[in-house]
Formats: sequence, structure tokens, C-alpha cells
Amino acid sequence: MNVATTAQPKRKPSLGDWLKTLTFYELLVGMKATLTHLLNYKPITLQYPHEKRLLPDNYRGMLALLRYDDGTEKCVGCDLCEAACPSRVIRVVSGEVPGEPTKRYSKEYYMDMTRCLFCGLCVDACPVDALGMTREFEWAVYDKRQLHLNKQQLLAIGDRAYPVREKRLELQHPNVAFFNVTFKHLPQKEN
Amino acid sequence: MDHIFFFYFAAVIATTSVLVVALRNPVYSALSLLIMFFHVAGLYVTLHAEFLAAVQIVVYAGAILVLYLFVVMLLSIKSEERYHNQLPVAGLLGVMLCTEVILLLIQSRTAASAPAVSADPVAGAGNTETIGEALYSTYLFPFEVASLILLVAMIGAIILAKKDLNEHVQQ
Amino acid sequence: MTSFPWLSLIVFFPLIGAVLCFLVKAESSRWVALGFTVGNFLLSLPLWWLFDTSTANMQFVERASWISSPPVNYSLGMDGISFPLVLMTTFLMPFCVTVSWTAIEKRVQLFMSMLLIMEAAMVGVFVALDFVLFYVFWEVMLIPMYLLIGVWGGPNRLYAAIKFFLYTLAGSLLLLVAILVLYFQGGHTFDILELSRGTYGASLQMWLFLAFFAAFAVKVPMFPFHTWLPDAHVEAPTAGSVILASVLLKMGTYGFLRFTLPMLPDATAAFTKPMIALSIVAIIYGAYMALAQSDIKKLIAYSSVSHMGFVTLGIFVLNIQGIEGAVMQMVNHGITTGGLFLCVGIVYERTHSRQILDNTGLAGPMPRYAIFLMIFALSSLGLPGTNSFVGEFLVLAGTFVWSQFATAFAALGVILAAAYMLWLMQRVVFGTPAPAHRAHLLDLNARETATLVPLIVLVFVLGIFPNPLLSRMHASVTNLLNGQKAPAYATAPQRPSLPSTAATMAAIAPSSSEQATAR
Amino acid sequence: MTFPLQDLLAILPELIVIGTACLILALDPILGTDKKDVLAWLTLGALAMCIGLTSTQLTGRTYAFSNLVVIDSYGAFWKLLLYIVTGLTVLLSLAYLKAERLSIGEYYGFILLALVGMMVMVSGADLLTIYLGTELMSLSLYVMAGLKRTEARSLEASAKYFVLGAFSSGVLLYGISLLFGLAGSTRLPVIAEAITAHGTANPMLSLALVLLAVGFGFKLAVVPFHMWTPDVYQGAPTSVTAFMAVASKAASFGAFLRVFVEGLGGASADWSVLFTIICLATLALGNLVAIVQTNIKRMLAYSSIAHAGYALIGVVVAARHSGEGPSSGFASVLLYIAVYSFMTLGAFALVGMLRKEGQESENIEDYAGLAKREPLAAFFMLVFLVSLAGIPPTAGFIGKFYIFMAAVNGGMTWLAVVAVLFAAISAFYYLRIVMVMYMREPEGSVTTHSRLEASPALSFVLACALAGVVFLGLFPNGLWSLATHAAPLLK
Amino acid sequence: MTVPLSYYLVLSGFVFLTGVVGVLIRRNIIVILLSVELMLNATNINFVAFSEYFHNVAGQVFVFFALTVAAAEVAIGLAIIIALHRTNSSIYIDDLNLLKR
Amino acid sequence: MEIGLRLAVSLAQIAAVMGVVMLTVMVLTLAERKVLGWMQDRMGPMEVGPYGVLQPIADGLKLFFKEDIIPAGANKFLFTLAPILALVPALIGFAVIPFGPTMTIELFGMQVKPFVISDINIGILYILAFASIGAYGIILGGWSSNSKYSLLGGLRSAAQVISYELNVGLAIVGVILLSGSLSLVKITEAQAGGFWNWFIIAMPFPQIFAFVVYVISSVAETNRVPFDLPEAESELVAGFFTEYSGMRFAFFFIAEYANMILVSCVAAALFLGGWNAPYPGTILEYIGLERIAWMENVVWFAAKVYFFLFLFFWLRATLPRLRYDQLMRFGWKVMLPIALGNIVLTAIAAYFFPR
Repeated sequence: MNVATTAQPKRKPSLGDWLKTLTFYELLVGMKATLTHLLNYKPITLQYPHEKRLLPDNYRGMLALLRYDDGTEKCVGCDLCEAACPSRVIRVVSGEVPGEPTKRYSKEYYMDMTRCLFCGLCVDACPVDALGMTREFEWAVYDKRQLHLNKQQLLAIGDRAYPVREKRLELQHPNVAFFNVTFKHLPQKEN
Repeated sequence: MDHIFFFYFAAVIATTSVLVVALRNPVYSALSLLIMFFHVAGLYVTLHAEFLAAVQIVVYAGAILVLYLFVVMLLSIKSEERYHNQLPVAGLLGVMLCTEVILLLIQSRTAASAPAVSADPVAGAGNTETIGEALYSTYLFPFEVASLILLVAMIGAIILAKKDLNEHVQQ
Repeated sequence: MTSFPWLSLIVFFPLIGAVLCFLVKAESSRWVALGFTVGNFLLSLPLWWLFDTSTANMQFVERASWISSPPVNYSLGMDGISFPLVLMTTFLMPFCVTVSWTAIEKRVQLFMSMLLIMEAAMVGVFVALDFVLFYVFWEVMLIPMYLLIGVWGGPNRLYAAIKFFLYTLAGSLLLLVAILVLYFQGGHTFDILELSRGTYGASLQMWLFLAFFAAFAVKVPMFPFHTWLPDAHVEAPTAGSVILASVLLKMGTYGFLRFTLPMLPDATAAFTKPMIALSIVAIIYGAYMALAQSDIKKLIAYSSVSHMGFVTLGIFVLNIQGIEGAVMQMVNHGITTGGLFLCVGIVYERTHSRQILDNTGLAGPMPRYAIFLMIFALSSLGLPGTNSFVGEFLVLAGTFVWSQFATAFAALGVILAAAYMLWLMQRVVFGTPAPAHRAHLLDLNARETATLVPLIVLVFVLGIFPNPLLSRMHASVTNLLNGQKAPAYATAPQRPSLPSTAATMAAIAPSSSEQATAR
Repeated sequence: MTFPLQDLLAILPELIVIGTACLILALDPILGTDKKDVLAWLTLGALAMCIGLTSTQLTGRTYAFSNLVVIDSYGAFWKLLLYIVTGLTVLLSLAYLKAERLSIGEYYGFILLALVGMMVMVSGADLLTIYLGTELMSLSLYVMAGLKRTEARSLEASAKYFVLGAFSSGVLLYGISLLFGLAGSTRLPVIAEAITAHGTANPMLSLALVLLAVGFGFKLAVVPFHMWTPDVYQGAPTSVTAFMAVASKAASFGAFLRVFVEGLGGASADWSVLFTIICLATLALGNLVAIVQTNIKRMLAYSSIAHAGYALIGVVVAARHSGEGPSSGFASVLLYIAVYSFMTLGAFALVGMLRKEGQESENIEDYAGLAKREPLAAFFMLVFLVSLAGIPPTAGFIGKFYIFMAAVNGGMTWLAVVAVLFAAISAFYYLRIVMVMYMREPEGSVTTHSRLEASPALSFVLACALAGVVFLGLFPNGLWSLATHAAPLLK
Repeated sequence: MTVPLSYYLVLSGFVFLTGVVGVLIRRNIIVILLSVELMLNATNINFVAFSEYFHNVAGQVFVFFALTVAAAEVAIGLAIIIALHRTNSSIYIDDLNLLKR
Repeated sequence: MEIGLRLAVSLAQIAAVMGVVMLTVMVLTLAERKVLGWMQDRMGPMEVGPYGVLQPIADGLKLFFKEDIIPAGANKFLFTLAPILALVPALIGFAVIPFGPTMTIELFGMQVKPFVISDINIGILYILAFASIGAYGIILGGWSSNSKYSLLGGLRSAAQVISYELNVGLAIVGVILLSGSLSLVKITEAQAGGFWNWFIIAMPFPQIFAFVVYVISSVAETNRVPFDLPEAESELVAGFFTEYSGMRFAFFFIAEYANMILVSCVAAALFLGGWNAPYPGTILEYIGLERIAWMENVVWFAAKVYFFLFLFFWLRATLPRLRYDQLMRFGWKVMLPIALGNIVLTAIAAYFFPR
């Protein structure tokens, strides 16, 4: 099909065109197509609850808070995730660890998952890798308030999705943890 | 049996015809008329005019009345608040004609027996054929005139209802 | 008797002029109209000599079939009754043109052609011998007259025109019904002479008489139906007034003479008394009304009512003096009143007012005019020596035979006529002219003089020598009264006239001519 | 079943008209907007052919299509009249439609279809045929009346016409059904036989008569079934009004006479009383109400009502004829309607021609000073109005003359007297227009008034109407003999 | 045991009258047309009844034509009503008063 | 007694036919979804019952128990009436359809025609008459809902149904001309003796054009794709039954499917020989099983009907919806002339070569 013929606005219908109109040729072509599909029936449907698709490796599912292998929370309550979130999903209330004036943690941590768009920016922003994305997606609930997750729930998800936890660096002083993590090329303290 | 059918049909026809006039909502009027058409068709069947009964429903109920409803809805016509002020005139006329009808009744009681009932009913199994035969032989000329009437109606309706006269010119 | 179609010529000659008037310019249309009216008069003039005075038969008869079913004929003819009226009509028409010469400024062509159509129709009415033809001519006059009054009339012309039209039409339509009834009762013919010969039942005659009366009495106009006349006269242009007064009014009386008397003798006899009563009422009422007028034209109009009362009076006394006097009076009234209207028209052109108060003291600035006016006025009041005297005297003489009492009342009309006319003269001719109009009061110019002089001449001629005219109508009138059976056509064998008729003729005719010559 | 060639030949004029109508409807979309005149000329050509054909049918009486159609001189008379008025209407429409921007080709098709309806009406020998003809005519006229669809008045006229027309046709059909019940057939001769056989003392017959009278009364626009007339005449485009006022009325009279005389002649004693009353009412109302009109189309509408009253006199007296000699009543009706056609057509043609500020000058006031602006038009109008008033030497007089003669002959002189009194009244409103034309000065500036450009066709129409009015007024012999030739076939 | 003809006549008369009254008292043109349909149906009942009692097929043929005419009338009538509604935006017969004087 | 018995038999017949029809409707609702699914490489309903075969019952239960909502401002009476008006005409039409061969059996001493409820001589007109009533349900449903979408849908539907009904009627005329009868039984009998006698290809004038017109028009008349303008989901939400729910909605739904079945039955009877096999006689007859030969006929009839029903689905799967003006133009400017021309040609052919 070259451009010249399509540019012409109206072609005088030839005898063949008339014949095609009269015999519903185009229509029959279409019907043949559908009939062919019927006869060569190969369904592409996935019976979802019964069979599920394989998820890709980098699937971004439900968010989770992580712990170190000793069970302590990774989160240091720095609020960076809250700042990074474009949908204002996250709310963090941070506080000092009692007795350790330089050590902070998140006293409360909320995620409103009804608003989350799973972009992963919070995960990127976290300096201590305290956030992670799971492969969970079946999160249908009857009450959308149930999607307003608190810290315990998020930690629970993390526990569920990340059975293998990162080891806590014993030598790391809580006050320099920042550097340790972010600048990994720097010389580390000896174990 | 005949009487039962007749009185049933007559009662419904009379009631619905009054309703057509009395109901204030045009849609209800039309629906009453619909019911009446059906019963008139039933009456035709008792009078051995099956063909007409079917045609009555096809034309009146199926075409004419649907058109009415269509227009009523298209123009979104509401029910009337009041009747026309010609009520006295109508009443007078009604009384006058009622008298006539009563006279007619008295008279036709005697006259109804007058026409001799011939042996074979004309409208037997071949009711449709008989009508067709009459239409195309005896009543050929009126038939052609009727076709012209339909032609006029068709073109006239198009001309009247078209939005702009010079529509086709501008194209 | 010639076979030359004189009457058709006279009837249709003006119609040619009417068409011609439309085609030419306004200026020339006046000349065309003048030419055709004068020509028509000249055409009718030979009839004076061709007319056979010895016979009561129709003369110059023409017949042709017009409508085949019902048999309506185009038949024309003339006898002693219609003869003077035809001549009078053709005689007056040129003056109507000349008097309108400068008075009419707008739509001159239309005006002139209307005049000519009027002339054709009027002559046609007088010469028609077929009832339908008569009716056609009778009605044809309505529209031109309506336009004459309505277009060129005075300020109140619309009202006057429509009033005139409706009165006349209503009457004449009843006449049409009467004509049709006559047709079926009188042997399925519309021929006037045939119908005159028929006899009709008494009650039918009554009804027919009433129908005829409706048409003719409106036209005359007799007393209760006269109300259109003052309006029409006052509002009409001069020529219109002249035609109205001189010719149109005569048609009513002509109708009485031509149709009512011969066809419905019994009804006529039965209605004599009321008719005479109405006539006398008209005479006195008209005169009284005239006394009260401040508008000259209106005054003359009411005087017409009064004068026409004399005519009907003369007709319905049903004797030869009365009827001859009536015919005479018809002609005279035509000339005299026509003259008066012409005079009023002339002065109206100058002062643009018809009020007596605006037109006082004309003798000073317009001496010639004053003389002419005076003569017409005197003629109108029936001064012996003028034409009106002859007619009125004959009528009164006839009435005297019928009832002295009635005569006394009728004579009252003459006296009142003298009163209002002389009073009018006193105010108009004498006294001092209104200062506002002083400048406009120029004496008669040549055209106007030429308009009036022939009439003046005729006033005296007919007043002094009425016999030539009387002799021409004598046979017909006698015949009319004689058993009230119309004569056959001239070609038909003549019936012997009864000796009693001859005796009456001998008794009356010399006396009237003697009186005339004595003055 | 044989091919009805004989029958087809008998209705050849109808077939020609139908064929032309269909041809026009087919040609209309093909032709450009500026070429619609072709359709008019096509129409005229067909009419000319029909005149020729129908002239040959002036003698004898043949039935066609199993006696449903009758070809006789009576029908031929009406048909000839209808051809002429239709032709004149088409001619006058040429310029009028252009001025009103109504140049749609279907117009001519509808005129012809209406004409077919009228022809069927006047030549039907069967109530059914006549009814269908009436409907064909009416439906075409409903559409034509509403042709100015952008104008509310035109549509209002159409709606009123339609509502009352549909009502009247319902009434008419009911009457026909009763007659069918009486006679067992709707053929007029059979009905006549049945009436003579069974007598008229039958309430059903009376009811049928009343209903038929009402039905035809609407078509004839006689009082009290006239109420649509003024509105419709005023609202419809003037050329359509002319056609309605003339052709529709003529055809209605033709069918009316045929039905009531040929079919119901046996009961004429009954219906003539009814029509005497209707006639009187028509005369009175038509003439009296016309006086107060200020719109000339309305006035002419009332005048046409009144004229129907005059024509009814002829019908009534012919039905009640008691005088000696043959009744000329029906012939006088025929002649009257023919004469009426010419003068009314002429008057409407002038109304359509004269314009003010691009609109039709409908108000009588708009005619003020017409004699000055348009002397010739005023003169034509004068003649038509004079003729309408029935003043000699115009045709109007001849028409009234024959009608009154019939009345007197029929022994109903009183009716004639009443009629002449109303004729005198009618002169008043006709003359009012003359007065306005000739004796008033035009109001406003002269330039606002105009008229259609002097198209030869329009001039021809006016000339024809004038010639008809004057010629028939002077020489009615030919028409009268035609009418007398046609009318006796009724009995 | 057949139904007498007069019964049908009375029925049709009643329906016809109702139609007439409807035409007179209703203001809505559409309902008026419905009333006209009532009248036509009354006529048709008459025709069919007569046809049956006379054993004459003509009556049924008439009904056929009456139906045709009714259909044609409705087509034209509704077209008029629609056009009228477009210009006047009312279909009440009282509101049609442009054409008075 | 006689009457009562006859009535009882008739009622039984009616009940049987209604049962079959309702069953077919049920099957159709499932079949449509399945066929559509398969044509679009889907599976259709699979959940309820094995391979979803019990889906219609589930749907029915759902609709039956669903809350019946009447919108505010709706005309309650008409809103209730409309679905009934839509359903009843669709079901009534089956009274004259011959499902099987013309035969009479003795039952309680009466002659009973088992395969047709009532063989009336104007059968086809009867069907047309009641088909035209179906429009009322739609137009009233649309109007009484007091919703703009519904009203528009109703109006569209009324115009469309009337327009296409005309074509249906005209397409049928050719068949009537050839068969000389309006009775469906007679028409079907006239096509006996092999597929060459079916009116779709029968001499003297094959009604193939009429057939095409009929099929297309009946698709339009039943408001099916591609003529489903009245219920166009994307334009009018759902057309005239936007506001309907529950059983009322079900009525409309059943009416639509019953209508489909009806027009399919008529098409089969008129054009494809009805219950006639495409060869003379029946195989069962040949092999000596005259007693149950009717079964073969009934099967043939069912096969033809199901072919048409399948055609409906097939078209729905294939074609997009038309624009409204296209729809009308197609009906009046294409279908109508073809149907008229067919009548003229058939009449001429039938006149010169009478069957």
C-alpha cells in the first residue's frame, strides 16, 4: 500500500468492489477469522486462583520493614523514606533509644497502602536498608482501613518475606553506622 | 359462547375508549388505545376476519401507536392539567348523538333480521385469499389510490419533519 | 325607421373613449373625454329628428341573443319616455367633462374613463329592453360612481361612497330577485315588453312591487331611503353631483314608469295612496331640510329630494298630466339641478368651500356667475317661463284630478322651494363677499361660460316651448296609461288605440302647450 | 384475471397526472436548485395533455374498474376546471415560491397528487373511491399548507387543517359505514336503489346523512364546519391557499353533489332541510365575519365560506325543486364554482404578488394607495373584487344570477332574498379593499412596498383570471351549456 | 346463537362518540389524534360487523383501506406535530393562536 | 367437558413449548458466553459446575434474589409493566411455529397436532403482529425509568424496531407469494422433498435475497450486535434497561433471547424448509422406523434453529456496532429496496412459472 493511493480521497468503485459489497465479502472475511479461532481453540486464559503466573524477578510487591539477624529493627527513624515518598504513604515518628542518647529508632511507623504506587523510592532512600519490597500482591481486603499498616504489621511482613536476615555489624558503632553502610568502599572496621 | 366473547370484548373496548379520552397522561391514553386495539382485533376474530385482526395489530398496534408513543416521548409531553373549554359543546354533541344512537338501536333491532343470512360464510378458511382477490380485482382502483396516499404520506412526512429545507443543497 | 344601430353606437361609443383615456396622458385624456362626450351627443342628436312622434312603439330596436339559456337578449329600443332621458344624458355629459377640467387634478385618466363608462351605462339603462340587460347596465354604474365619489370626493367621501353603494346595491339586488320571479311567472322571458304584457296574481304583484320599490325608491330617492343622497351629493366632485342629480335619480323614476306601472298595474293601483303620501312627505320634508342647510350642495341635494317627490307624485297619480309632467320634470330637474351643481362646483373651485357663509356676495366680483346662478335658482323654484314650471304645473294638475287635498300639500313644496332658493340667493348672490375669499372670486372664464350657457338656453327653451318634447313622449305615456299594456315592437301590427285615450290627449295636450306658450 | 386495458384507457388522464407526479418526485433530487422550473413546465405539459384527453370524455357515461369509477361529462366538467386552476396555480407558484425561498420540487408533485385525489373524487361512483380521493387530496394539502416549515404560522395552519381534516374524515367514514350497512354496498347507484326500496324513514339513514353532511361540510368549509378555513388560508403559503380555496373547494363540491344527488337523491327531502340551515348559517357568518377582518387572506377565506353558501343555495333548491320546468340548480352550482374559481384565484394571485418589506402584504392596510403605486394591479384587484361582490358585467354576477334564478325557479324565493341581502353586505367588505386601494394614501414610505418581479407566468395567470372573469361575465353561454350538459347526469 | 348486529352498532356508536368527545375536549393534539383513531376504529367495527352479517367481503376491504388511510394520516400528522413542536414548542391546540387577526 | 379437555391439552402443549423455549434460553445464555469466549481465545464461564455449565442457574438465582430497585421519579406502573410487555409477545409467537411434521395423534378421543400449538391460517401475520408489540416493552421501559439514557435507548429502539420490522415483513412476502399461504405449517409443507425445494433456493425464484434481508433485519429487530444501538453499553450505559435490575432485568433478558429463538424458528421454517430434512423423506423412514421418523424431523428443525442462533453469536463476535445514521440508512436505503425488488421479481416469476 503506497502513499499515493491512500491519499486519493475517493476511488471510483470498480466492478470488483461492487461484487464485494453485494456478497458481503469483507464481512465474510471477518467471520472466517472468528470461526477459525473457534475451530482452532487455544485458550490463553489463566485460571487464576487455581493457577498463577510466574512473577518476574524484579517484581515489586508489598513493602516491609526488616530486621537484623539478632531481631533488632534496622530502621533508625531518619524520616528519609517519608521525604522520598511521592504519594505520602509513609509516616514516621522517631525517638531516641532510652539510655542511649545518640541512638535513634522509629517509635511509630505507618504505611497507608491504599495510596502506595509501589515505585520503590522509599527503599532506595533508606540509608540502612531497613525497607524492602516483597513479592506479595494478593492483598484484597474487605475494609480498606486494613491497608493502613503499622510498624508491627510491616515488620511481620518483613519477617515473612525475608527469612534470611542481614547480619548486624557488631563493631559498628551506632554513631558511625551511617558511614559504614553508605560508603562501603571505605575501609571497614575490623570485625 | 359468542355472547360471552362479545360482551367481554365490548366491555373492554368501551372502557378503554373512555380511558383514552379521560386519562390525562398521553402515554396512558396510548396504552389504553393499545388494549383497545387488541380487543378490537379479538372482536374481528369472532367476526371471522382473522386477516384483519392480524393487520389491525400489525398496523395499529405495531406501527401507528408506537409512533405515537415515540412522538410523545420525543417531545417529552407531560400530562394536561385541564381539558379544553369546549366541554359544553362536546356535551351537547354527545347528548345529540346519543339520542341518535338510541334511535339507531331501536330501529336496527327490527332491521337486523332483514338481511337474509346466506348459506356459506364468506370468511371461511380463505379469508385472506378472499380479501386479496377482492383487492386486486374489484377494488383495484381504490387500491392504487391508497398506494398514492401512502406515497404522499411518506414524502410529506419527510418534507415536514426535515430540519432544514436546503440541507441537501449545502452539502 | 332605420336599421342603423343608433342605440348600440350611443351606448358603446363612450366605452371606446374610456379605454382610450387610460392609454393617453392626463392632459390629453381630458380632450379625449370631451371629444367622446361631445361626439356621443352629436351621435344622439339625429334621433331627435328620426324619432317618430306618432307611435308609442319602441323605436330604433335592436335585438340579438346574448345568453341562450335562459333567453337573455341584447335588445335595445327607445320610446317617448326614454327618449328625453337619453338625450338629456348625452347632452349633460360634455359639461361634466368641462367642469372637471381643472377641478380634477389627480388620476385624470381614471376620472375621465369613469365618466365615460358612466355615460355608457346610463344610456344603456334607458335604452335596454331586456330586463337582465337593464339590470347589468344598472349595476355597472355603481362601481364608477363609487370611485367618482370615493376618489375625488370631499373629506367625508369614504363614508358617503360606501353608503351610496350599499343603499343602491341592496335595493337593486332585490330587484334582481324580482326580475327572476317575473321571469318564471311571465312566460320565461326577460323581454320587458313581453313581461309588460303578462298578467300576474295580486299577491305576487304586491311582493314584486315592494322589490321594485326597494330598488327604484332608493335610487329616486323617496322619503325614507333618501339619506344617502345628501352625503353622496355633498362629497361627490361636481361632475359626480351633476350625474347623480341629473341622471341617476331619474333612473328610479324611469324604473317606476318602465316596469312598475305596466307590469304591476294592480299593485300600483293598490299602492297609490302610500306612494303619493310618501311623495308629498318627500316634497315637504326635502324642502324643510333644505331650509335648514348651511351647505349649498346639501341644500341643493335636499331640494332634489323635494323635486323628485314631484316626479313620483306625478307618476303615481296615474293620469296623463301627472305622468307627462313627471317625465317633463325629470328632464327639467336634470337640467336645472345639474346647472345648480355646476355653479356650486365653479365657486367651490375658487373658494374651496361649499358653505353659504364662505360664499356670500358673489354678485359683486362675479356678476356673470351670479346671473347664471340666479336663473337656475329661479328655474328650480318653478318660476313660470322656466322649464321646471311646466313639469311642476303638470304634476300638480294631475294631482288635482286625483285629490285636491294632496295638491294643496304638494303646492306647499313649491312655496317652500321659493323660500329656500330665494333665501339662498339672498345670501349667496347679494351681501358682502367673505374677505378671505375675496381674492379668489374671479368671474367665469370662457370654459365655464361655455359650460353653463347651453343649460341656460335649455332652461328657457323648455320653459317656453315644451311642446316638441311633450309631443315626443305623448304617445308613449298615453299608451302606458291605456290599460297599462305596453305596445308591441314597431314591426308588430299596431293595435287600435281607444277613442277615450284620444279624447284625453286632445283635452290635455293643447292646454299644456297653451300654458307654455302663454308665458 | 384479464388486463384491464379498457379501464386503464378510461382513467388515462389520471394515469398521466400520476405518472408526471412520480416523474417529478424522481427528478427533483437530480435537478439543481435553480432548475426547479423544469418541473413546473412538466406539470403544465401533463395538464395540457389531460385537458385534451378529458375533452373527449365530455359525452356519454362509462363505468370503469368494476363500476367504482364513472367517466361522464359531469366528472369531465370538474376535471377540466381542475386542470385549469391547477395550471394557473402552478404558474403563479413559479415566482411566488422563489420569493418565499420555497423552491422545492416536491411542491409540484404534491399539487399533482392532490389533483389526482380531486379527479378521483369527482369521478368516483363509489363512496370508498370518493373517500380515498378525498384523503389523497387532503393529505397532500396538509403537507402543502405546512410547507413553510420554518414559519410557525404555516405549521399552525397545517396542524389545524390536519386536526379538523382528520376529524372530518373520521366522521365521513363513519357515515359511509352506516350507508354500507344500509345498502350492503357503497356504490352510489346501489345506495340510491336501496333508499328507494326501503324508504327514508330510517334513523340510521338520517344519522348517516348527518355524518356525511358533517364530513363534507368540513371539506366545503361551510358553517359550522368552517373554523379551520380562516386560519389555514391565512397561514398557508399564498399559492397553496389559492389552490386550496379554488381546486379543493371545486372538487369537494363535485364529490358532494355526486354523493348527495346520485347516491342519496332519494332522501333529498331530508338533507335539503339540513343544508338549507347550513346554507343560511354559512351566508350569514361568512359575510358578517368577513367585515371585521383586517387580514386580506382571512377576509378572502371568509368570503370563500360565504361563496360556498351561495353555491349551496343551488344545491338546496335543486334538491327541493318544486317549480315547473327542469331545475337548473345543479348546473348553476357548477357554473358558480367555475366562476368563483377564476375570481378567487385572481385575488389570491395578487395577494401573493404584492409584497411589503420582503413579506407578503397581508394586511388590508398594506393596500393603501395601491392604485397609485401599481395602477394595473389595483385595477385587476378591483375587477376581481367586483366580481366577488357579484356586480355585472363580471362573471360573479352571472354566477349569482344563475343561482338566484334556480332559487326562484325552485320556489325558494325567500332564500334568494336572504342571499341578496347578504350579497349586499358582502359588497361592503369587498369595497373596503377597493376603498383602501383607491382612496387611501399609502402609509409609510413607498419604497417599503414592492412586488414580485413581473414574471411572465404571473402576468399570464392574472391575465387569464381577468379574462375568465370578464369573458364569462359577458359571454357565459359556453360555460353554461357545459354545465347544463354535465349536471343532468346527476339524476 | 349469534350476536345481533345492533350490538355491534351500539358498541361502535359508543366508541365513535367517545372519539368525537375526545377530539372536542382534549387540548393535546396527540390525544386528539388518538381520539380520531377511536373514531376510525368504530368505523372499522361497523364495517366488519356488516361484512359478517351481509356475507360481503367488501366490508373487510374497506377496513383495509381505512387502515391504510389511518396510517398515512398518522405519518403526516406526527410529522406536523414534530415540526410544530420545533417552531412553537407547544402542541396544545389552545396555544396555536398566531393566526387570529 | 370437551372444551375443558381441549383446553387442558392446549395448556399442556403450551407448557411444553414454553419449557423448551426457556430451556433453550438458558442454554443460550451459557452458549453465547462460551462461543464468544472461544472465538476470542477465552474460556467463558468455568466456575459454576464442571466447565461452568451450571452458570445459567447461578445467574438465574442471582437475578431472582437481587434487590428490585425502582428509580426515584419512575413511573411505577409502566416500569413494572414494560418487562412483561417485552417478554409476553416474544413467547406468544411460538404458538404457530411447527416444530415437527404435520401429524395428528389421538388423545382422549381428540385430534391433537403435537408439534404445533395452533395452526392458524394467518400464522406468519400473527408472528409479525406480536413481534411488533415487543417494541412497547422497550419504549415504555425506556420512558418509565425517568433516565435520559433509558429514554434515548427506548426511542432509538422503537425507531429501529419499526424500521426493520418493515423489512422483515417485506422479505417474508416473497415466500408467501411462492407458497400461497400465510400458515407456517403450509409453508413448511410446501418445502418438503429435498433441500432444492427450500425457498432459499427454490425455483422459480430463489429467495436468497429475501433470506439475507430477513436475517439481517431480524438481527436488527432483536437488537443484537451489530445493531444493538438501543442497549449500546459504551454510549447509553445499557439503553432502555439501564435502571432495571433483578427479575425485571431478567425478563428483558429472556425476552431478547426468546426473540432470537423465535426469529430463528421463523427463518428456519420460511427459508430452510423447517423440519424437512435436506433429502426427500427421512432416513428413519427408510430403515423402517416410521413411528419415530418425527424425531429426525425435529432434530433437523432444531439443527437449523441452532444454526441461526449460532449465527447470532458469530456476528456478535465479529462485527463492531454501527453508527445510528448508518443503521437507519442501511435499513431504508439498502434493505428496503432489495426487499421490494425481491417482491416484484418473485411476483413476476410466480406469475409466469406458477409452482
